[in-house]
Amino acid sequence: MDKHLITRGVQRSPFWKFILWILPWGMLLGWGLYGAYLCLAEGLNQTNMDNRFAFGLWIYLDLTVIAFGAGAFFTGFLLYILKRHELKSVINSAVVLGLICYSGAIAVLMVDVGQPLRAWFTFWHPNVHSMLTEVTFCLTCYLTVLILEYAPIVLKNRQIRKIPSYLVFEFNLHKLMVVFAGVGAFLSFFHQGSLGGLYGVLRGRPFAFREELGIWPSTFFLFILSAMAAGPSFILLTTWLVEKLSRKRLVKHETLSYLGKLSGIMLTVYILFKSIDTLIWINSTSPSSGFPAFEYYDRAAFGTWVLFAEVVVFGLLPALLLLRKRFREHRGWLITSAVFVLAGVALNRFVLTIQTLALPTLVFDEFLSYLPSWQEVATFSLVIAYGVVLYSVSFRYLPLFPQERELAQSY
Amino acid sequence: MPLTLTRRDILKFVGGSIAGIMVTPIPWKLLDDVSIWTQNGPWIPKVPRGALTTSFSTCALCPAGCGVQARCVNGIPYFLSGTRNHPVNNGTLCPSGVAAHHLAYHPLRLKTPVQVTRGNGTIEVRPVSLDDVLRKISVASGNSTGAKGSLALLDQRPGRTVSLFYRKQLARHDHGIYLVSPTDPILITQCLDEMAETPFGPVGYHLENVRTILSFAAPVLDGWGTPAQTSPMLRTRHSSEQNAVKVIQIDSRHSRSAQLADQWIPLKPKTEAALAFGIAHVIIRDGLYDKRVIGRRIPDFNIPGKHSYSDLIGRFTPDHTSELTGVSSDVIVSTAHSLVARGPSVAIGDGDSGGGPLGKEAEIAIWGLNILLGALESNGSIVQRREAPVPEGFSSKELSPVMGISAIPDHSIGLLLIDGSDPGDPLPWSLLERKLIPRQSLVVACSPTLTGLAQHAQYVVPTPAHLEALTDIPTIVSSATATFSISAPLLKRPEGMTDAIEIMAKVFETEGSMEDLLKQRTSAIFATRRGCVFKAGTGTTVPITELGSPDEFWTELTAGGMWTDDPIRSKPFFQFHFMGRAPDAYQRMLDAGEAVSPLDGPLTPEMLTVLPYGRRAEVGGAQLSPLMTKLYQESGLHRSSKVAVLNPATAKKFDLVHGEQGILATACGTQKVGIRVDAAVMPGVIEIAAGPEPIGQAGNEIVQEQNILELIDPDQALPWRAFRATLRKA
Amino acid sequence: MIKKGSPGFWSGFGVALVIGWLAFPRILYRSLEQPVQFSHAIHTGETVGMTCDGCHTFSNDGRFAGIPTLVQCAGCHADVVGETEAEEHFVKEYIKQRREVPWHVYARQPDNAHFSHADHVNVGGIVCERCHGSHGTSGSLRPFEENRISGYSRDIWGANISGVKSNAWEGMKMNDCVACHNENNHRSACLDCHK
Amino acid sequence: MDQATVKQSRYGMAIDLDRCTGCGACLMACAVENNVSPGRPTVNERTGTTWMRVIEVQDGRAFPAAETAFIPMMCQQCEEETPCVSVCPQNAVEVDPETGIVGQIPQRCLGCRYCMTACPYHARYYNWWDPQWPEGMEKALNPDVAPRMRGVVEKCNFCHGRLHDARAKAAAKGSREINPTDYIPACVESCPVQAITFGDLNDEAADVARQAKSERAFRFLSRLGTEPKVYYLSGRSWVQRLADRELARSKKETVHG
Repeated sequence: MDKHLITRGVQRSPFWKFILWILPWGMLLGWGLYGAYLCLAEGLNQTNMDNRFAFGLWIYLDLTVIAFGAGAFFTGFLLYILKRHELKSVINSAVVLGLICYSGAIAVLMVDVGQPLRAWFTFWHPNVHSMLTEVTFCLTCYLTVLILEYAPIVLKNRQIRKIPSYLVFEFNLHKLMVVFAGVGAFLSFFHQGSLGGLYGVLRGRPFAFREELGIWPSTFFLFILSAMAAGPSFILLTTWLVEKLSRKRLVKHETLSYLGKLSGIMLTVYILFKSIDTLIWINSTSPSSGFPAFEYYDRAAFGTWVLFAEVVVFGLLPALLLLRKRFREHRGWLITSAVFVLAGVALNRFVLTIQTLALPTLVFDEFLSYLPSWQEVATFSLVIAYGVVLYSVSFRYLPLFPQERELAQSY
Repeated sequence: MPLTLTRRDILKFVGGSIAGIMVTPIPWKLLDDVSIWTQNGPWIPKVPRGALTTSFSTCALCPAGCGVQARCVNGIPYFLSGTRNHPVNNGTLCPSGVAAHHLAYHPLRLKTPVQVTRGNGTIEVRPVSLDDVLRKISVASGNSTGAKGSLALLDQRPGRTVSLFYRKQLARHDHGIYLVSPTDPILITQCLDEMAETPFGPVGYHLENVRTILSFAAPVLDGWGTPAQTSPMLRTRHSSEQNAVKVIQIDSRHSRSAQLADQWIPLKPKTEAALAFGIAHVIIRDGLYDKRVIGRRIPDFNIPGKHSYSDLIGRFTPDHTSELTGVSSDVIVSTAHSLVARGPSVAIGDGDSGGGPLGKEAEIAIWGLNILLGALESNGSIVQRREAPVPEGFSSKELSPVMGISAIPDHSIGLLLIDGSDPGDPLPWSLLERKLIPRQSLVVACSPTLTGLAQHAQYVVPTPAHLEALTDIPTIVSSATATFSISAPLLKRPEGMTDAIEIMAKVFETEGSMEDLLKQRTSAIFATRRGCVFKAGTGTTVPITELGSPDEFWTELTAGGMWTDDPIRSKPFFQFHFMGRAPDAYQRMLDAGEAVSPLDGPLTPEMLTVLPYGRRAEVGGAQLSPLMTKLYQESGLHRSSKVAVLNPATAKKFDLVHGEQGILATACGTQKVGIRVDAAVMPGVIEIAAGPEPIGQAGNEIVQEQNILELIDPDQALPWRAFRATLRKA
Repeated sequence: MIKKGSPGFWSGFGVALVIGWLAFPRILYRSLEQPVQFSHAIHTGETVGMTCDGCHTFSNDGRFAGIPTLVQCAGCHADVVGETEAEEHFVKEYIKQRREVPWHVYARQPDNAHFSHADHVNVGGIVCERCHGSHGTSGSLRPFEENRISGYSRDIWGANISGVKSNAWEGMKMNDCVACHNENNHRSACLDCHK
Repeated sequence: MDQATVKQSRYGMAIDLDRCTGCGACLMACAVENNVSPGRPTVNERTGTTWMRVIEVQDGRAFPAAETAFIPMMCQQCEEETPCVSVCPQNAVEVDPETGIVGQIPQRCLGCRYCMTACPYHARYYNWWDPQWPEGMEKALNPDVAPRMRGVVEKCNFCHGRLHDARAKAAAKGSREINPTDYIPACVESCPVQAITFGDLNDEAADVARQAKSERAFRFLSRLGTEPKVYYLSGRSWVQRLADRELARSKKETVHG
């Protein structure tokens, strides 16, 4: 039915199967739209956020998703600037993932702010000292870059290629890829960092506050490093997942192994700096503002095990596994390690966003709990559903994995 | 040029338009205007614009009668503060008073007379005409002569001039009953009439002389006295000032006064009489009293061979008292000593409004303590005071007597009229209900809002809201002299509001107007040429003789002024027979002293003791601004009537968890409450607020108020300050 | 790709310009007639000789009374004193019925802006004309133009839809206030003017 | 005319916790003065709006020894590194250099709530619902304060509307200097025990400046280095130890609210 749209030389499942796959996601999308509509029309009283838990599920997942989406800029940077051609086979997929993560995060942010119609004030009256200004500028700029990076992939569609002027356009865009990759890396560097800075600058929240290195708190750099560790793992994991779901080989194992190695190296560096940072924070930063650090881990649910899990179980362990070729060559270990990397980064974002707000500041404050409402969950599932649909469509009609044809023929 | 439009042409046209639009003001101006729309949209209320003025009146929310200064815009008050130098409040207001100008906008405000039907948890109202209501009353009134029962008028704010009017009319009625909520000041008056050789008259307090106050559950630092009396005491708390007033609060509850007092003595609920006897025991045992005073004042102090006061007191040794009250004998002894050492001292017994009165016997016990402490002597702080002069025709002979609820036989009232226009102390509906003739009685309430007892009436006639109505403020209980002030309207009353006096006048087939009545009263006061007048406009006080005419006096009073009587200089001689008069007095007092606290009660061990409480201005009806949600739901500073507060150990014992829901049950019903733990609360008790919740925004349905007082068992109700109930997980 | 000189493109472009610059302002603003026609010129002119602060007064606390209330007008206009139809209408419909005139105020700022005339006139020494132009000598009241979206008077944005201002009194948006404050080194905290 | 002639003030408060009785008059006066709307039926302590909140705190001892203190808590008007100012992406929060007051402009705010996470005093409130008043009550709103809208943050600004009034009053006399008695926030005015002192901390003669230097004075979380301009006074050591966690730990008893 849609054969004429599918990339030449690859096999895609029949159209009805594709629709069957999309349908549940479409329904999730609808539910999500309804949740988001409620939040916009009735106000954020639809959520379980409150004055004390002013940031909730959305900010946590935004931070996580953007860290996962870092694969787009990191692979782009490695491929186009550092010429690591191993990554050519996943770059298109990385771009789509990046686009999904970033556009989804921005969409959720628009629901999250109380006055989306005034959001443009940030551009007109920016406060250059605010991490959020930095985030907003970089996110929107980088989203534009991602769209420009996505455009040539769209233009590669069999039917669109038929229009000669588009072909020329695509070719021209391709020549500019180096520029986009450069700009993307630059922007990403800043907003990944700023997202870390978002909490690191909170002087009033000593659990999150970190000393400044230059003009940025240390979390600025830790976020960049951890995002660079998570990005390749996310591409690795999604590629593997798509292979499983489509029952096809899409990339060579060397590529996946290489991604794992990248992740491992970045994670090692990250964990090293994270450990140093944590020690400084426990022994100096936090106590000097009147907050004994061990008090943070007084609560059973948020004991020191959280810190241990973040640094050792989901940090050191996968880093060591990924650094060893033996484990990388083994699919099972590779995938497990990637999952651990992502879990570690997600846990880090969770600790920084949710635990920071749950912990008391004033002596007579209580430790707070918060459970998102269904509207919050729905709004976020909107992003997930949108991501799956966009990725599925892209995978079906666009050449996301250049090696696929080659691998299919070699069968 | 051929006129064929291709798809590409249209696309180009659209492209051109988009490019063109970008260089017109459309997108940019719209972006700007839409943001302005989000700042000023029609859903955001507009602030009033207009002339600013200042007016004065008197707050009628509670019996204190604070002077109010209102900043108004377009004549409508928008910010209230206390009138400077006002003898009652000296520039201060309580939180209810600060927001009192909102009561006219209460979401449950009635616009027309209504018929009320109580459904399952909700209330339905049907507008009716005033004539309909009057017709119903007239039929019921006809019935309520003779066998069909009596006509009772419940006055929720006794002591006003209009109260005199009611009593006068009821006195003329064959089966008329003037009913009030039971309060300790009324009980004290009754006791004194029973015990004194010659009538003592109203009791006044001269707290300026006092260095130690022994408060028996009275909210002395939280609404019992006037702000002008309590603010100086509160300002010197925690200071090392020698002459600062020391407050010892005897209270089963960790009440606000208990929190603020210099010393809190928690005792088992309902054992105040025993503790008063116990302290008196130590004073007598250790010879800490002036023997001449006792000889003069208490004829039955020691009568050999007969029951005497010292006999009675003799039984309450510190150890025995300690057993009864749970207060350690050391504390009893040291309290007695410090009361004498740090004199002058006074004991005040006056249960808080929601908790209800301490009871007659406890008041007698406390009165005995005051005699021992010399509080009734010439330098003491308990004084006699006059009532504010009344117009001719309102002498006590011509008035119907004041009746408590317990004096009324069950199933005897055929027509119950409730004047709830100025709510005061509560009267649990369960007590009231059983006095009505089942299924044949009519209950009509006059109230500005559908709250409090009005929710139980069959018909409600709307009265003007606070600051719309003209009413007077009788003397507050803690005052040393008689006072009188008028709460004059600051707001125009809406159409359809009727003063309660007009309804009652129609019932009694007579004429009645609030303004005429109050003018008569002010003229009567003016005629004595006694006392002085506070002028709100200037903040000064002048002798009444400086005013030229009753009209001038009226003008001052309606502009936030206040009249204060001269103090009575000489103290006439008084004697009190503790055992005399009533033959069973000794036994009654002994029983009261030996009474077992509900905390030690014989009932099943899973029973807890409920201690209801509530502020006078708040519990009697919804005198709560919609904005009071700030104090209740939004900050937890005032606890909601849906929250039960327990000691953590008690909660643990009964498997109740802080923050969860529980079901509170007595033989009379169940209520859902939130559970809260507080380490300062006495183990074994539940503290729970009586009275309404503030309503910030009314929903589509009128919800029935949940009031803890509705769980009181009418069989063993009085006093209701502590009763037993079970609390389990919801 | 769009070729330059393509007639389709430029006709779209042209239509957009016409709509944006000519039609849009007319659609955006709603024109409302004032309830009473008032001539500042007659009142301030030689025959009557009143001054601005004769009617637009300050109270002791520095509040500006704005447009005079009926009481002030009734001082002279208790009955018809002139010959105009507008005055007759005013006396009949408002004075006699003691009904305040629901003026549409050209210079009205939104609730969130605090503007103290006392500060600007008494302390700053600014003349009325600086912000109100020649309104004080106008012979009649022009229609009030209300922005359909924001509800603001057109005077706030200024007569020219492009936002270009040719006179000092044109435009009363925040930017205009800020520009003057910056120029003269006056208070410039947000809360100085926002309430 | 120019700024140089204008006095630089640092408005601040000193709240005597040994006097505060927890009556809540300040809280109500604040809500009335600043046109804060009544709560919705489902509102609670975490979703409500109270620019000033009185917090009941106990010393942690059990019945019957427990001692209580009441802590009126509002925006602490941090002077240095003001946590909420630097985080706002669109300059909706600023410290007025002339008064030291931390201003929040709801009309500029986009409702991201970043400032709320930044504030260690939880003194910022978000409008989760459309502010609504019962019918007719909008006629009784304070004309000097603009109502806010859903989806924006608001907080205490030391009753800035009253500063406008005081300035207008001064301007009526042709002066730029306000009379200090003309500018008193609603909570200060309404406190029945005069527990709150307000004034210019730069003015050596002002009561508030004297009290801020008293040995009973302390500030909450002062070690964060944000230099709040709201001082608290208490002679009770357990109350003073509430200032920060390090201090609170110095005594065995745990303290909870």
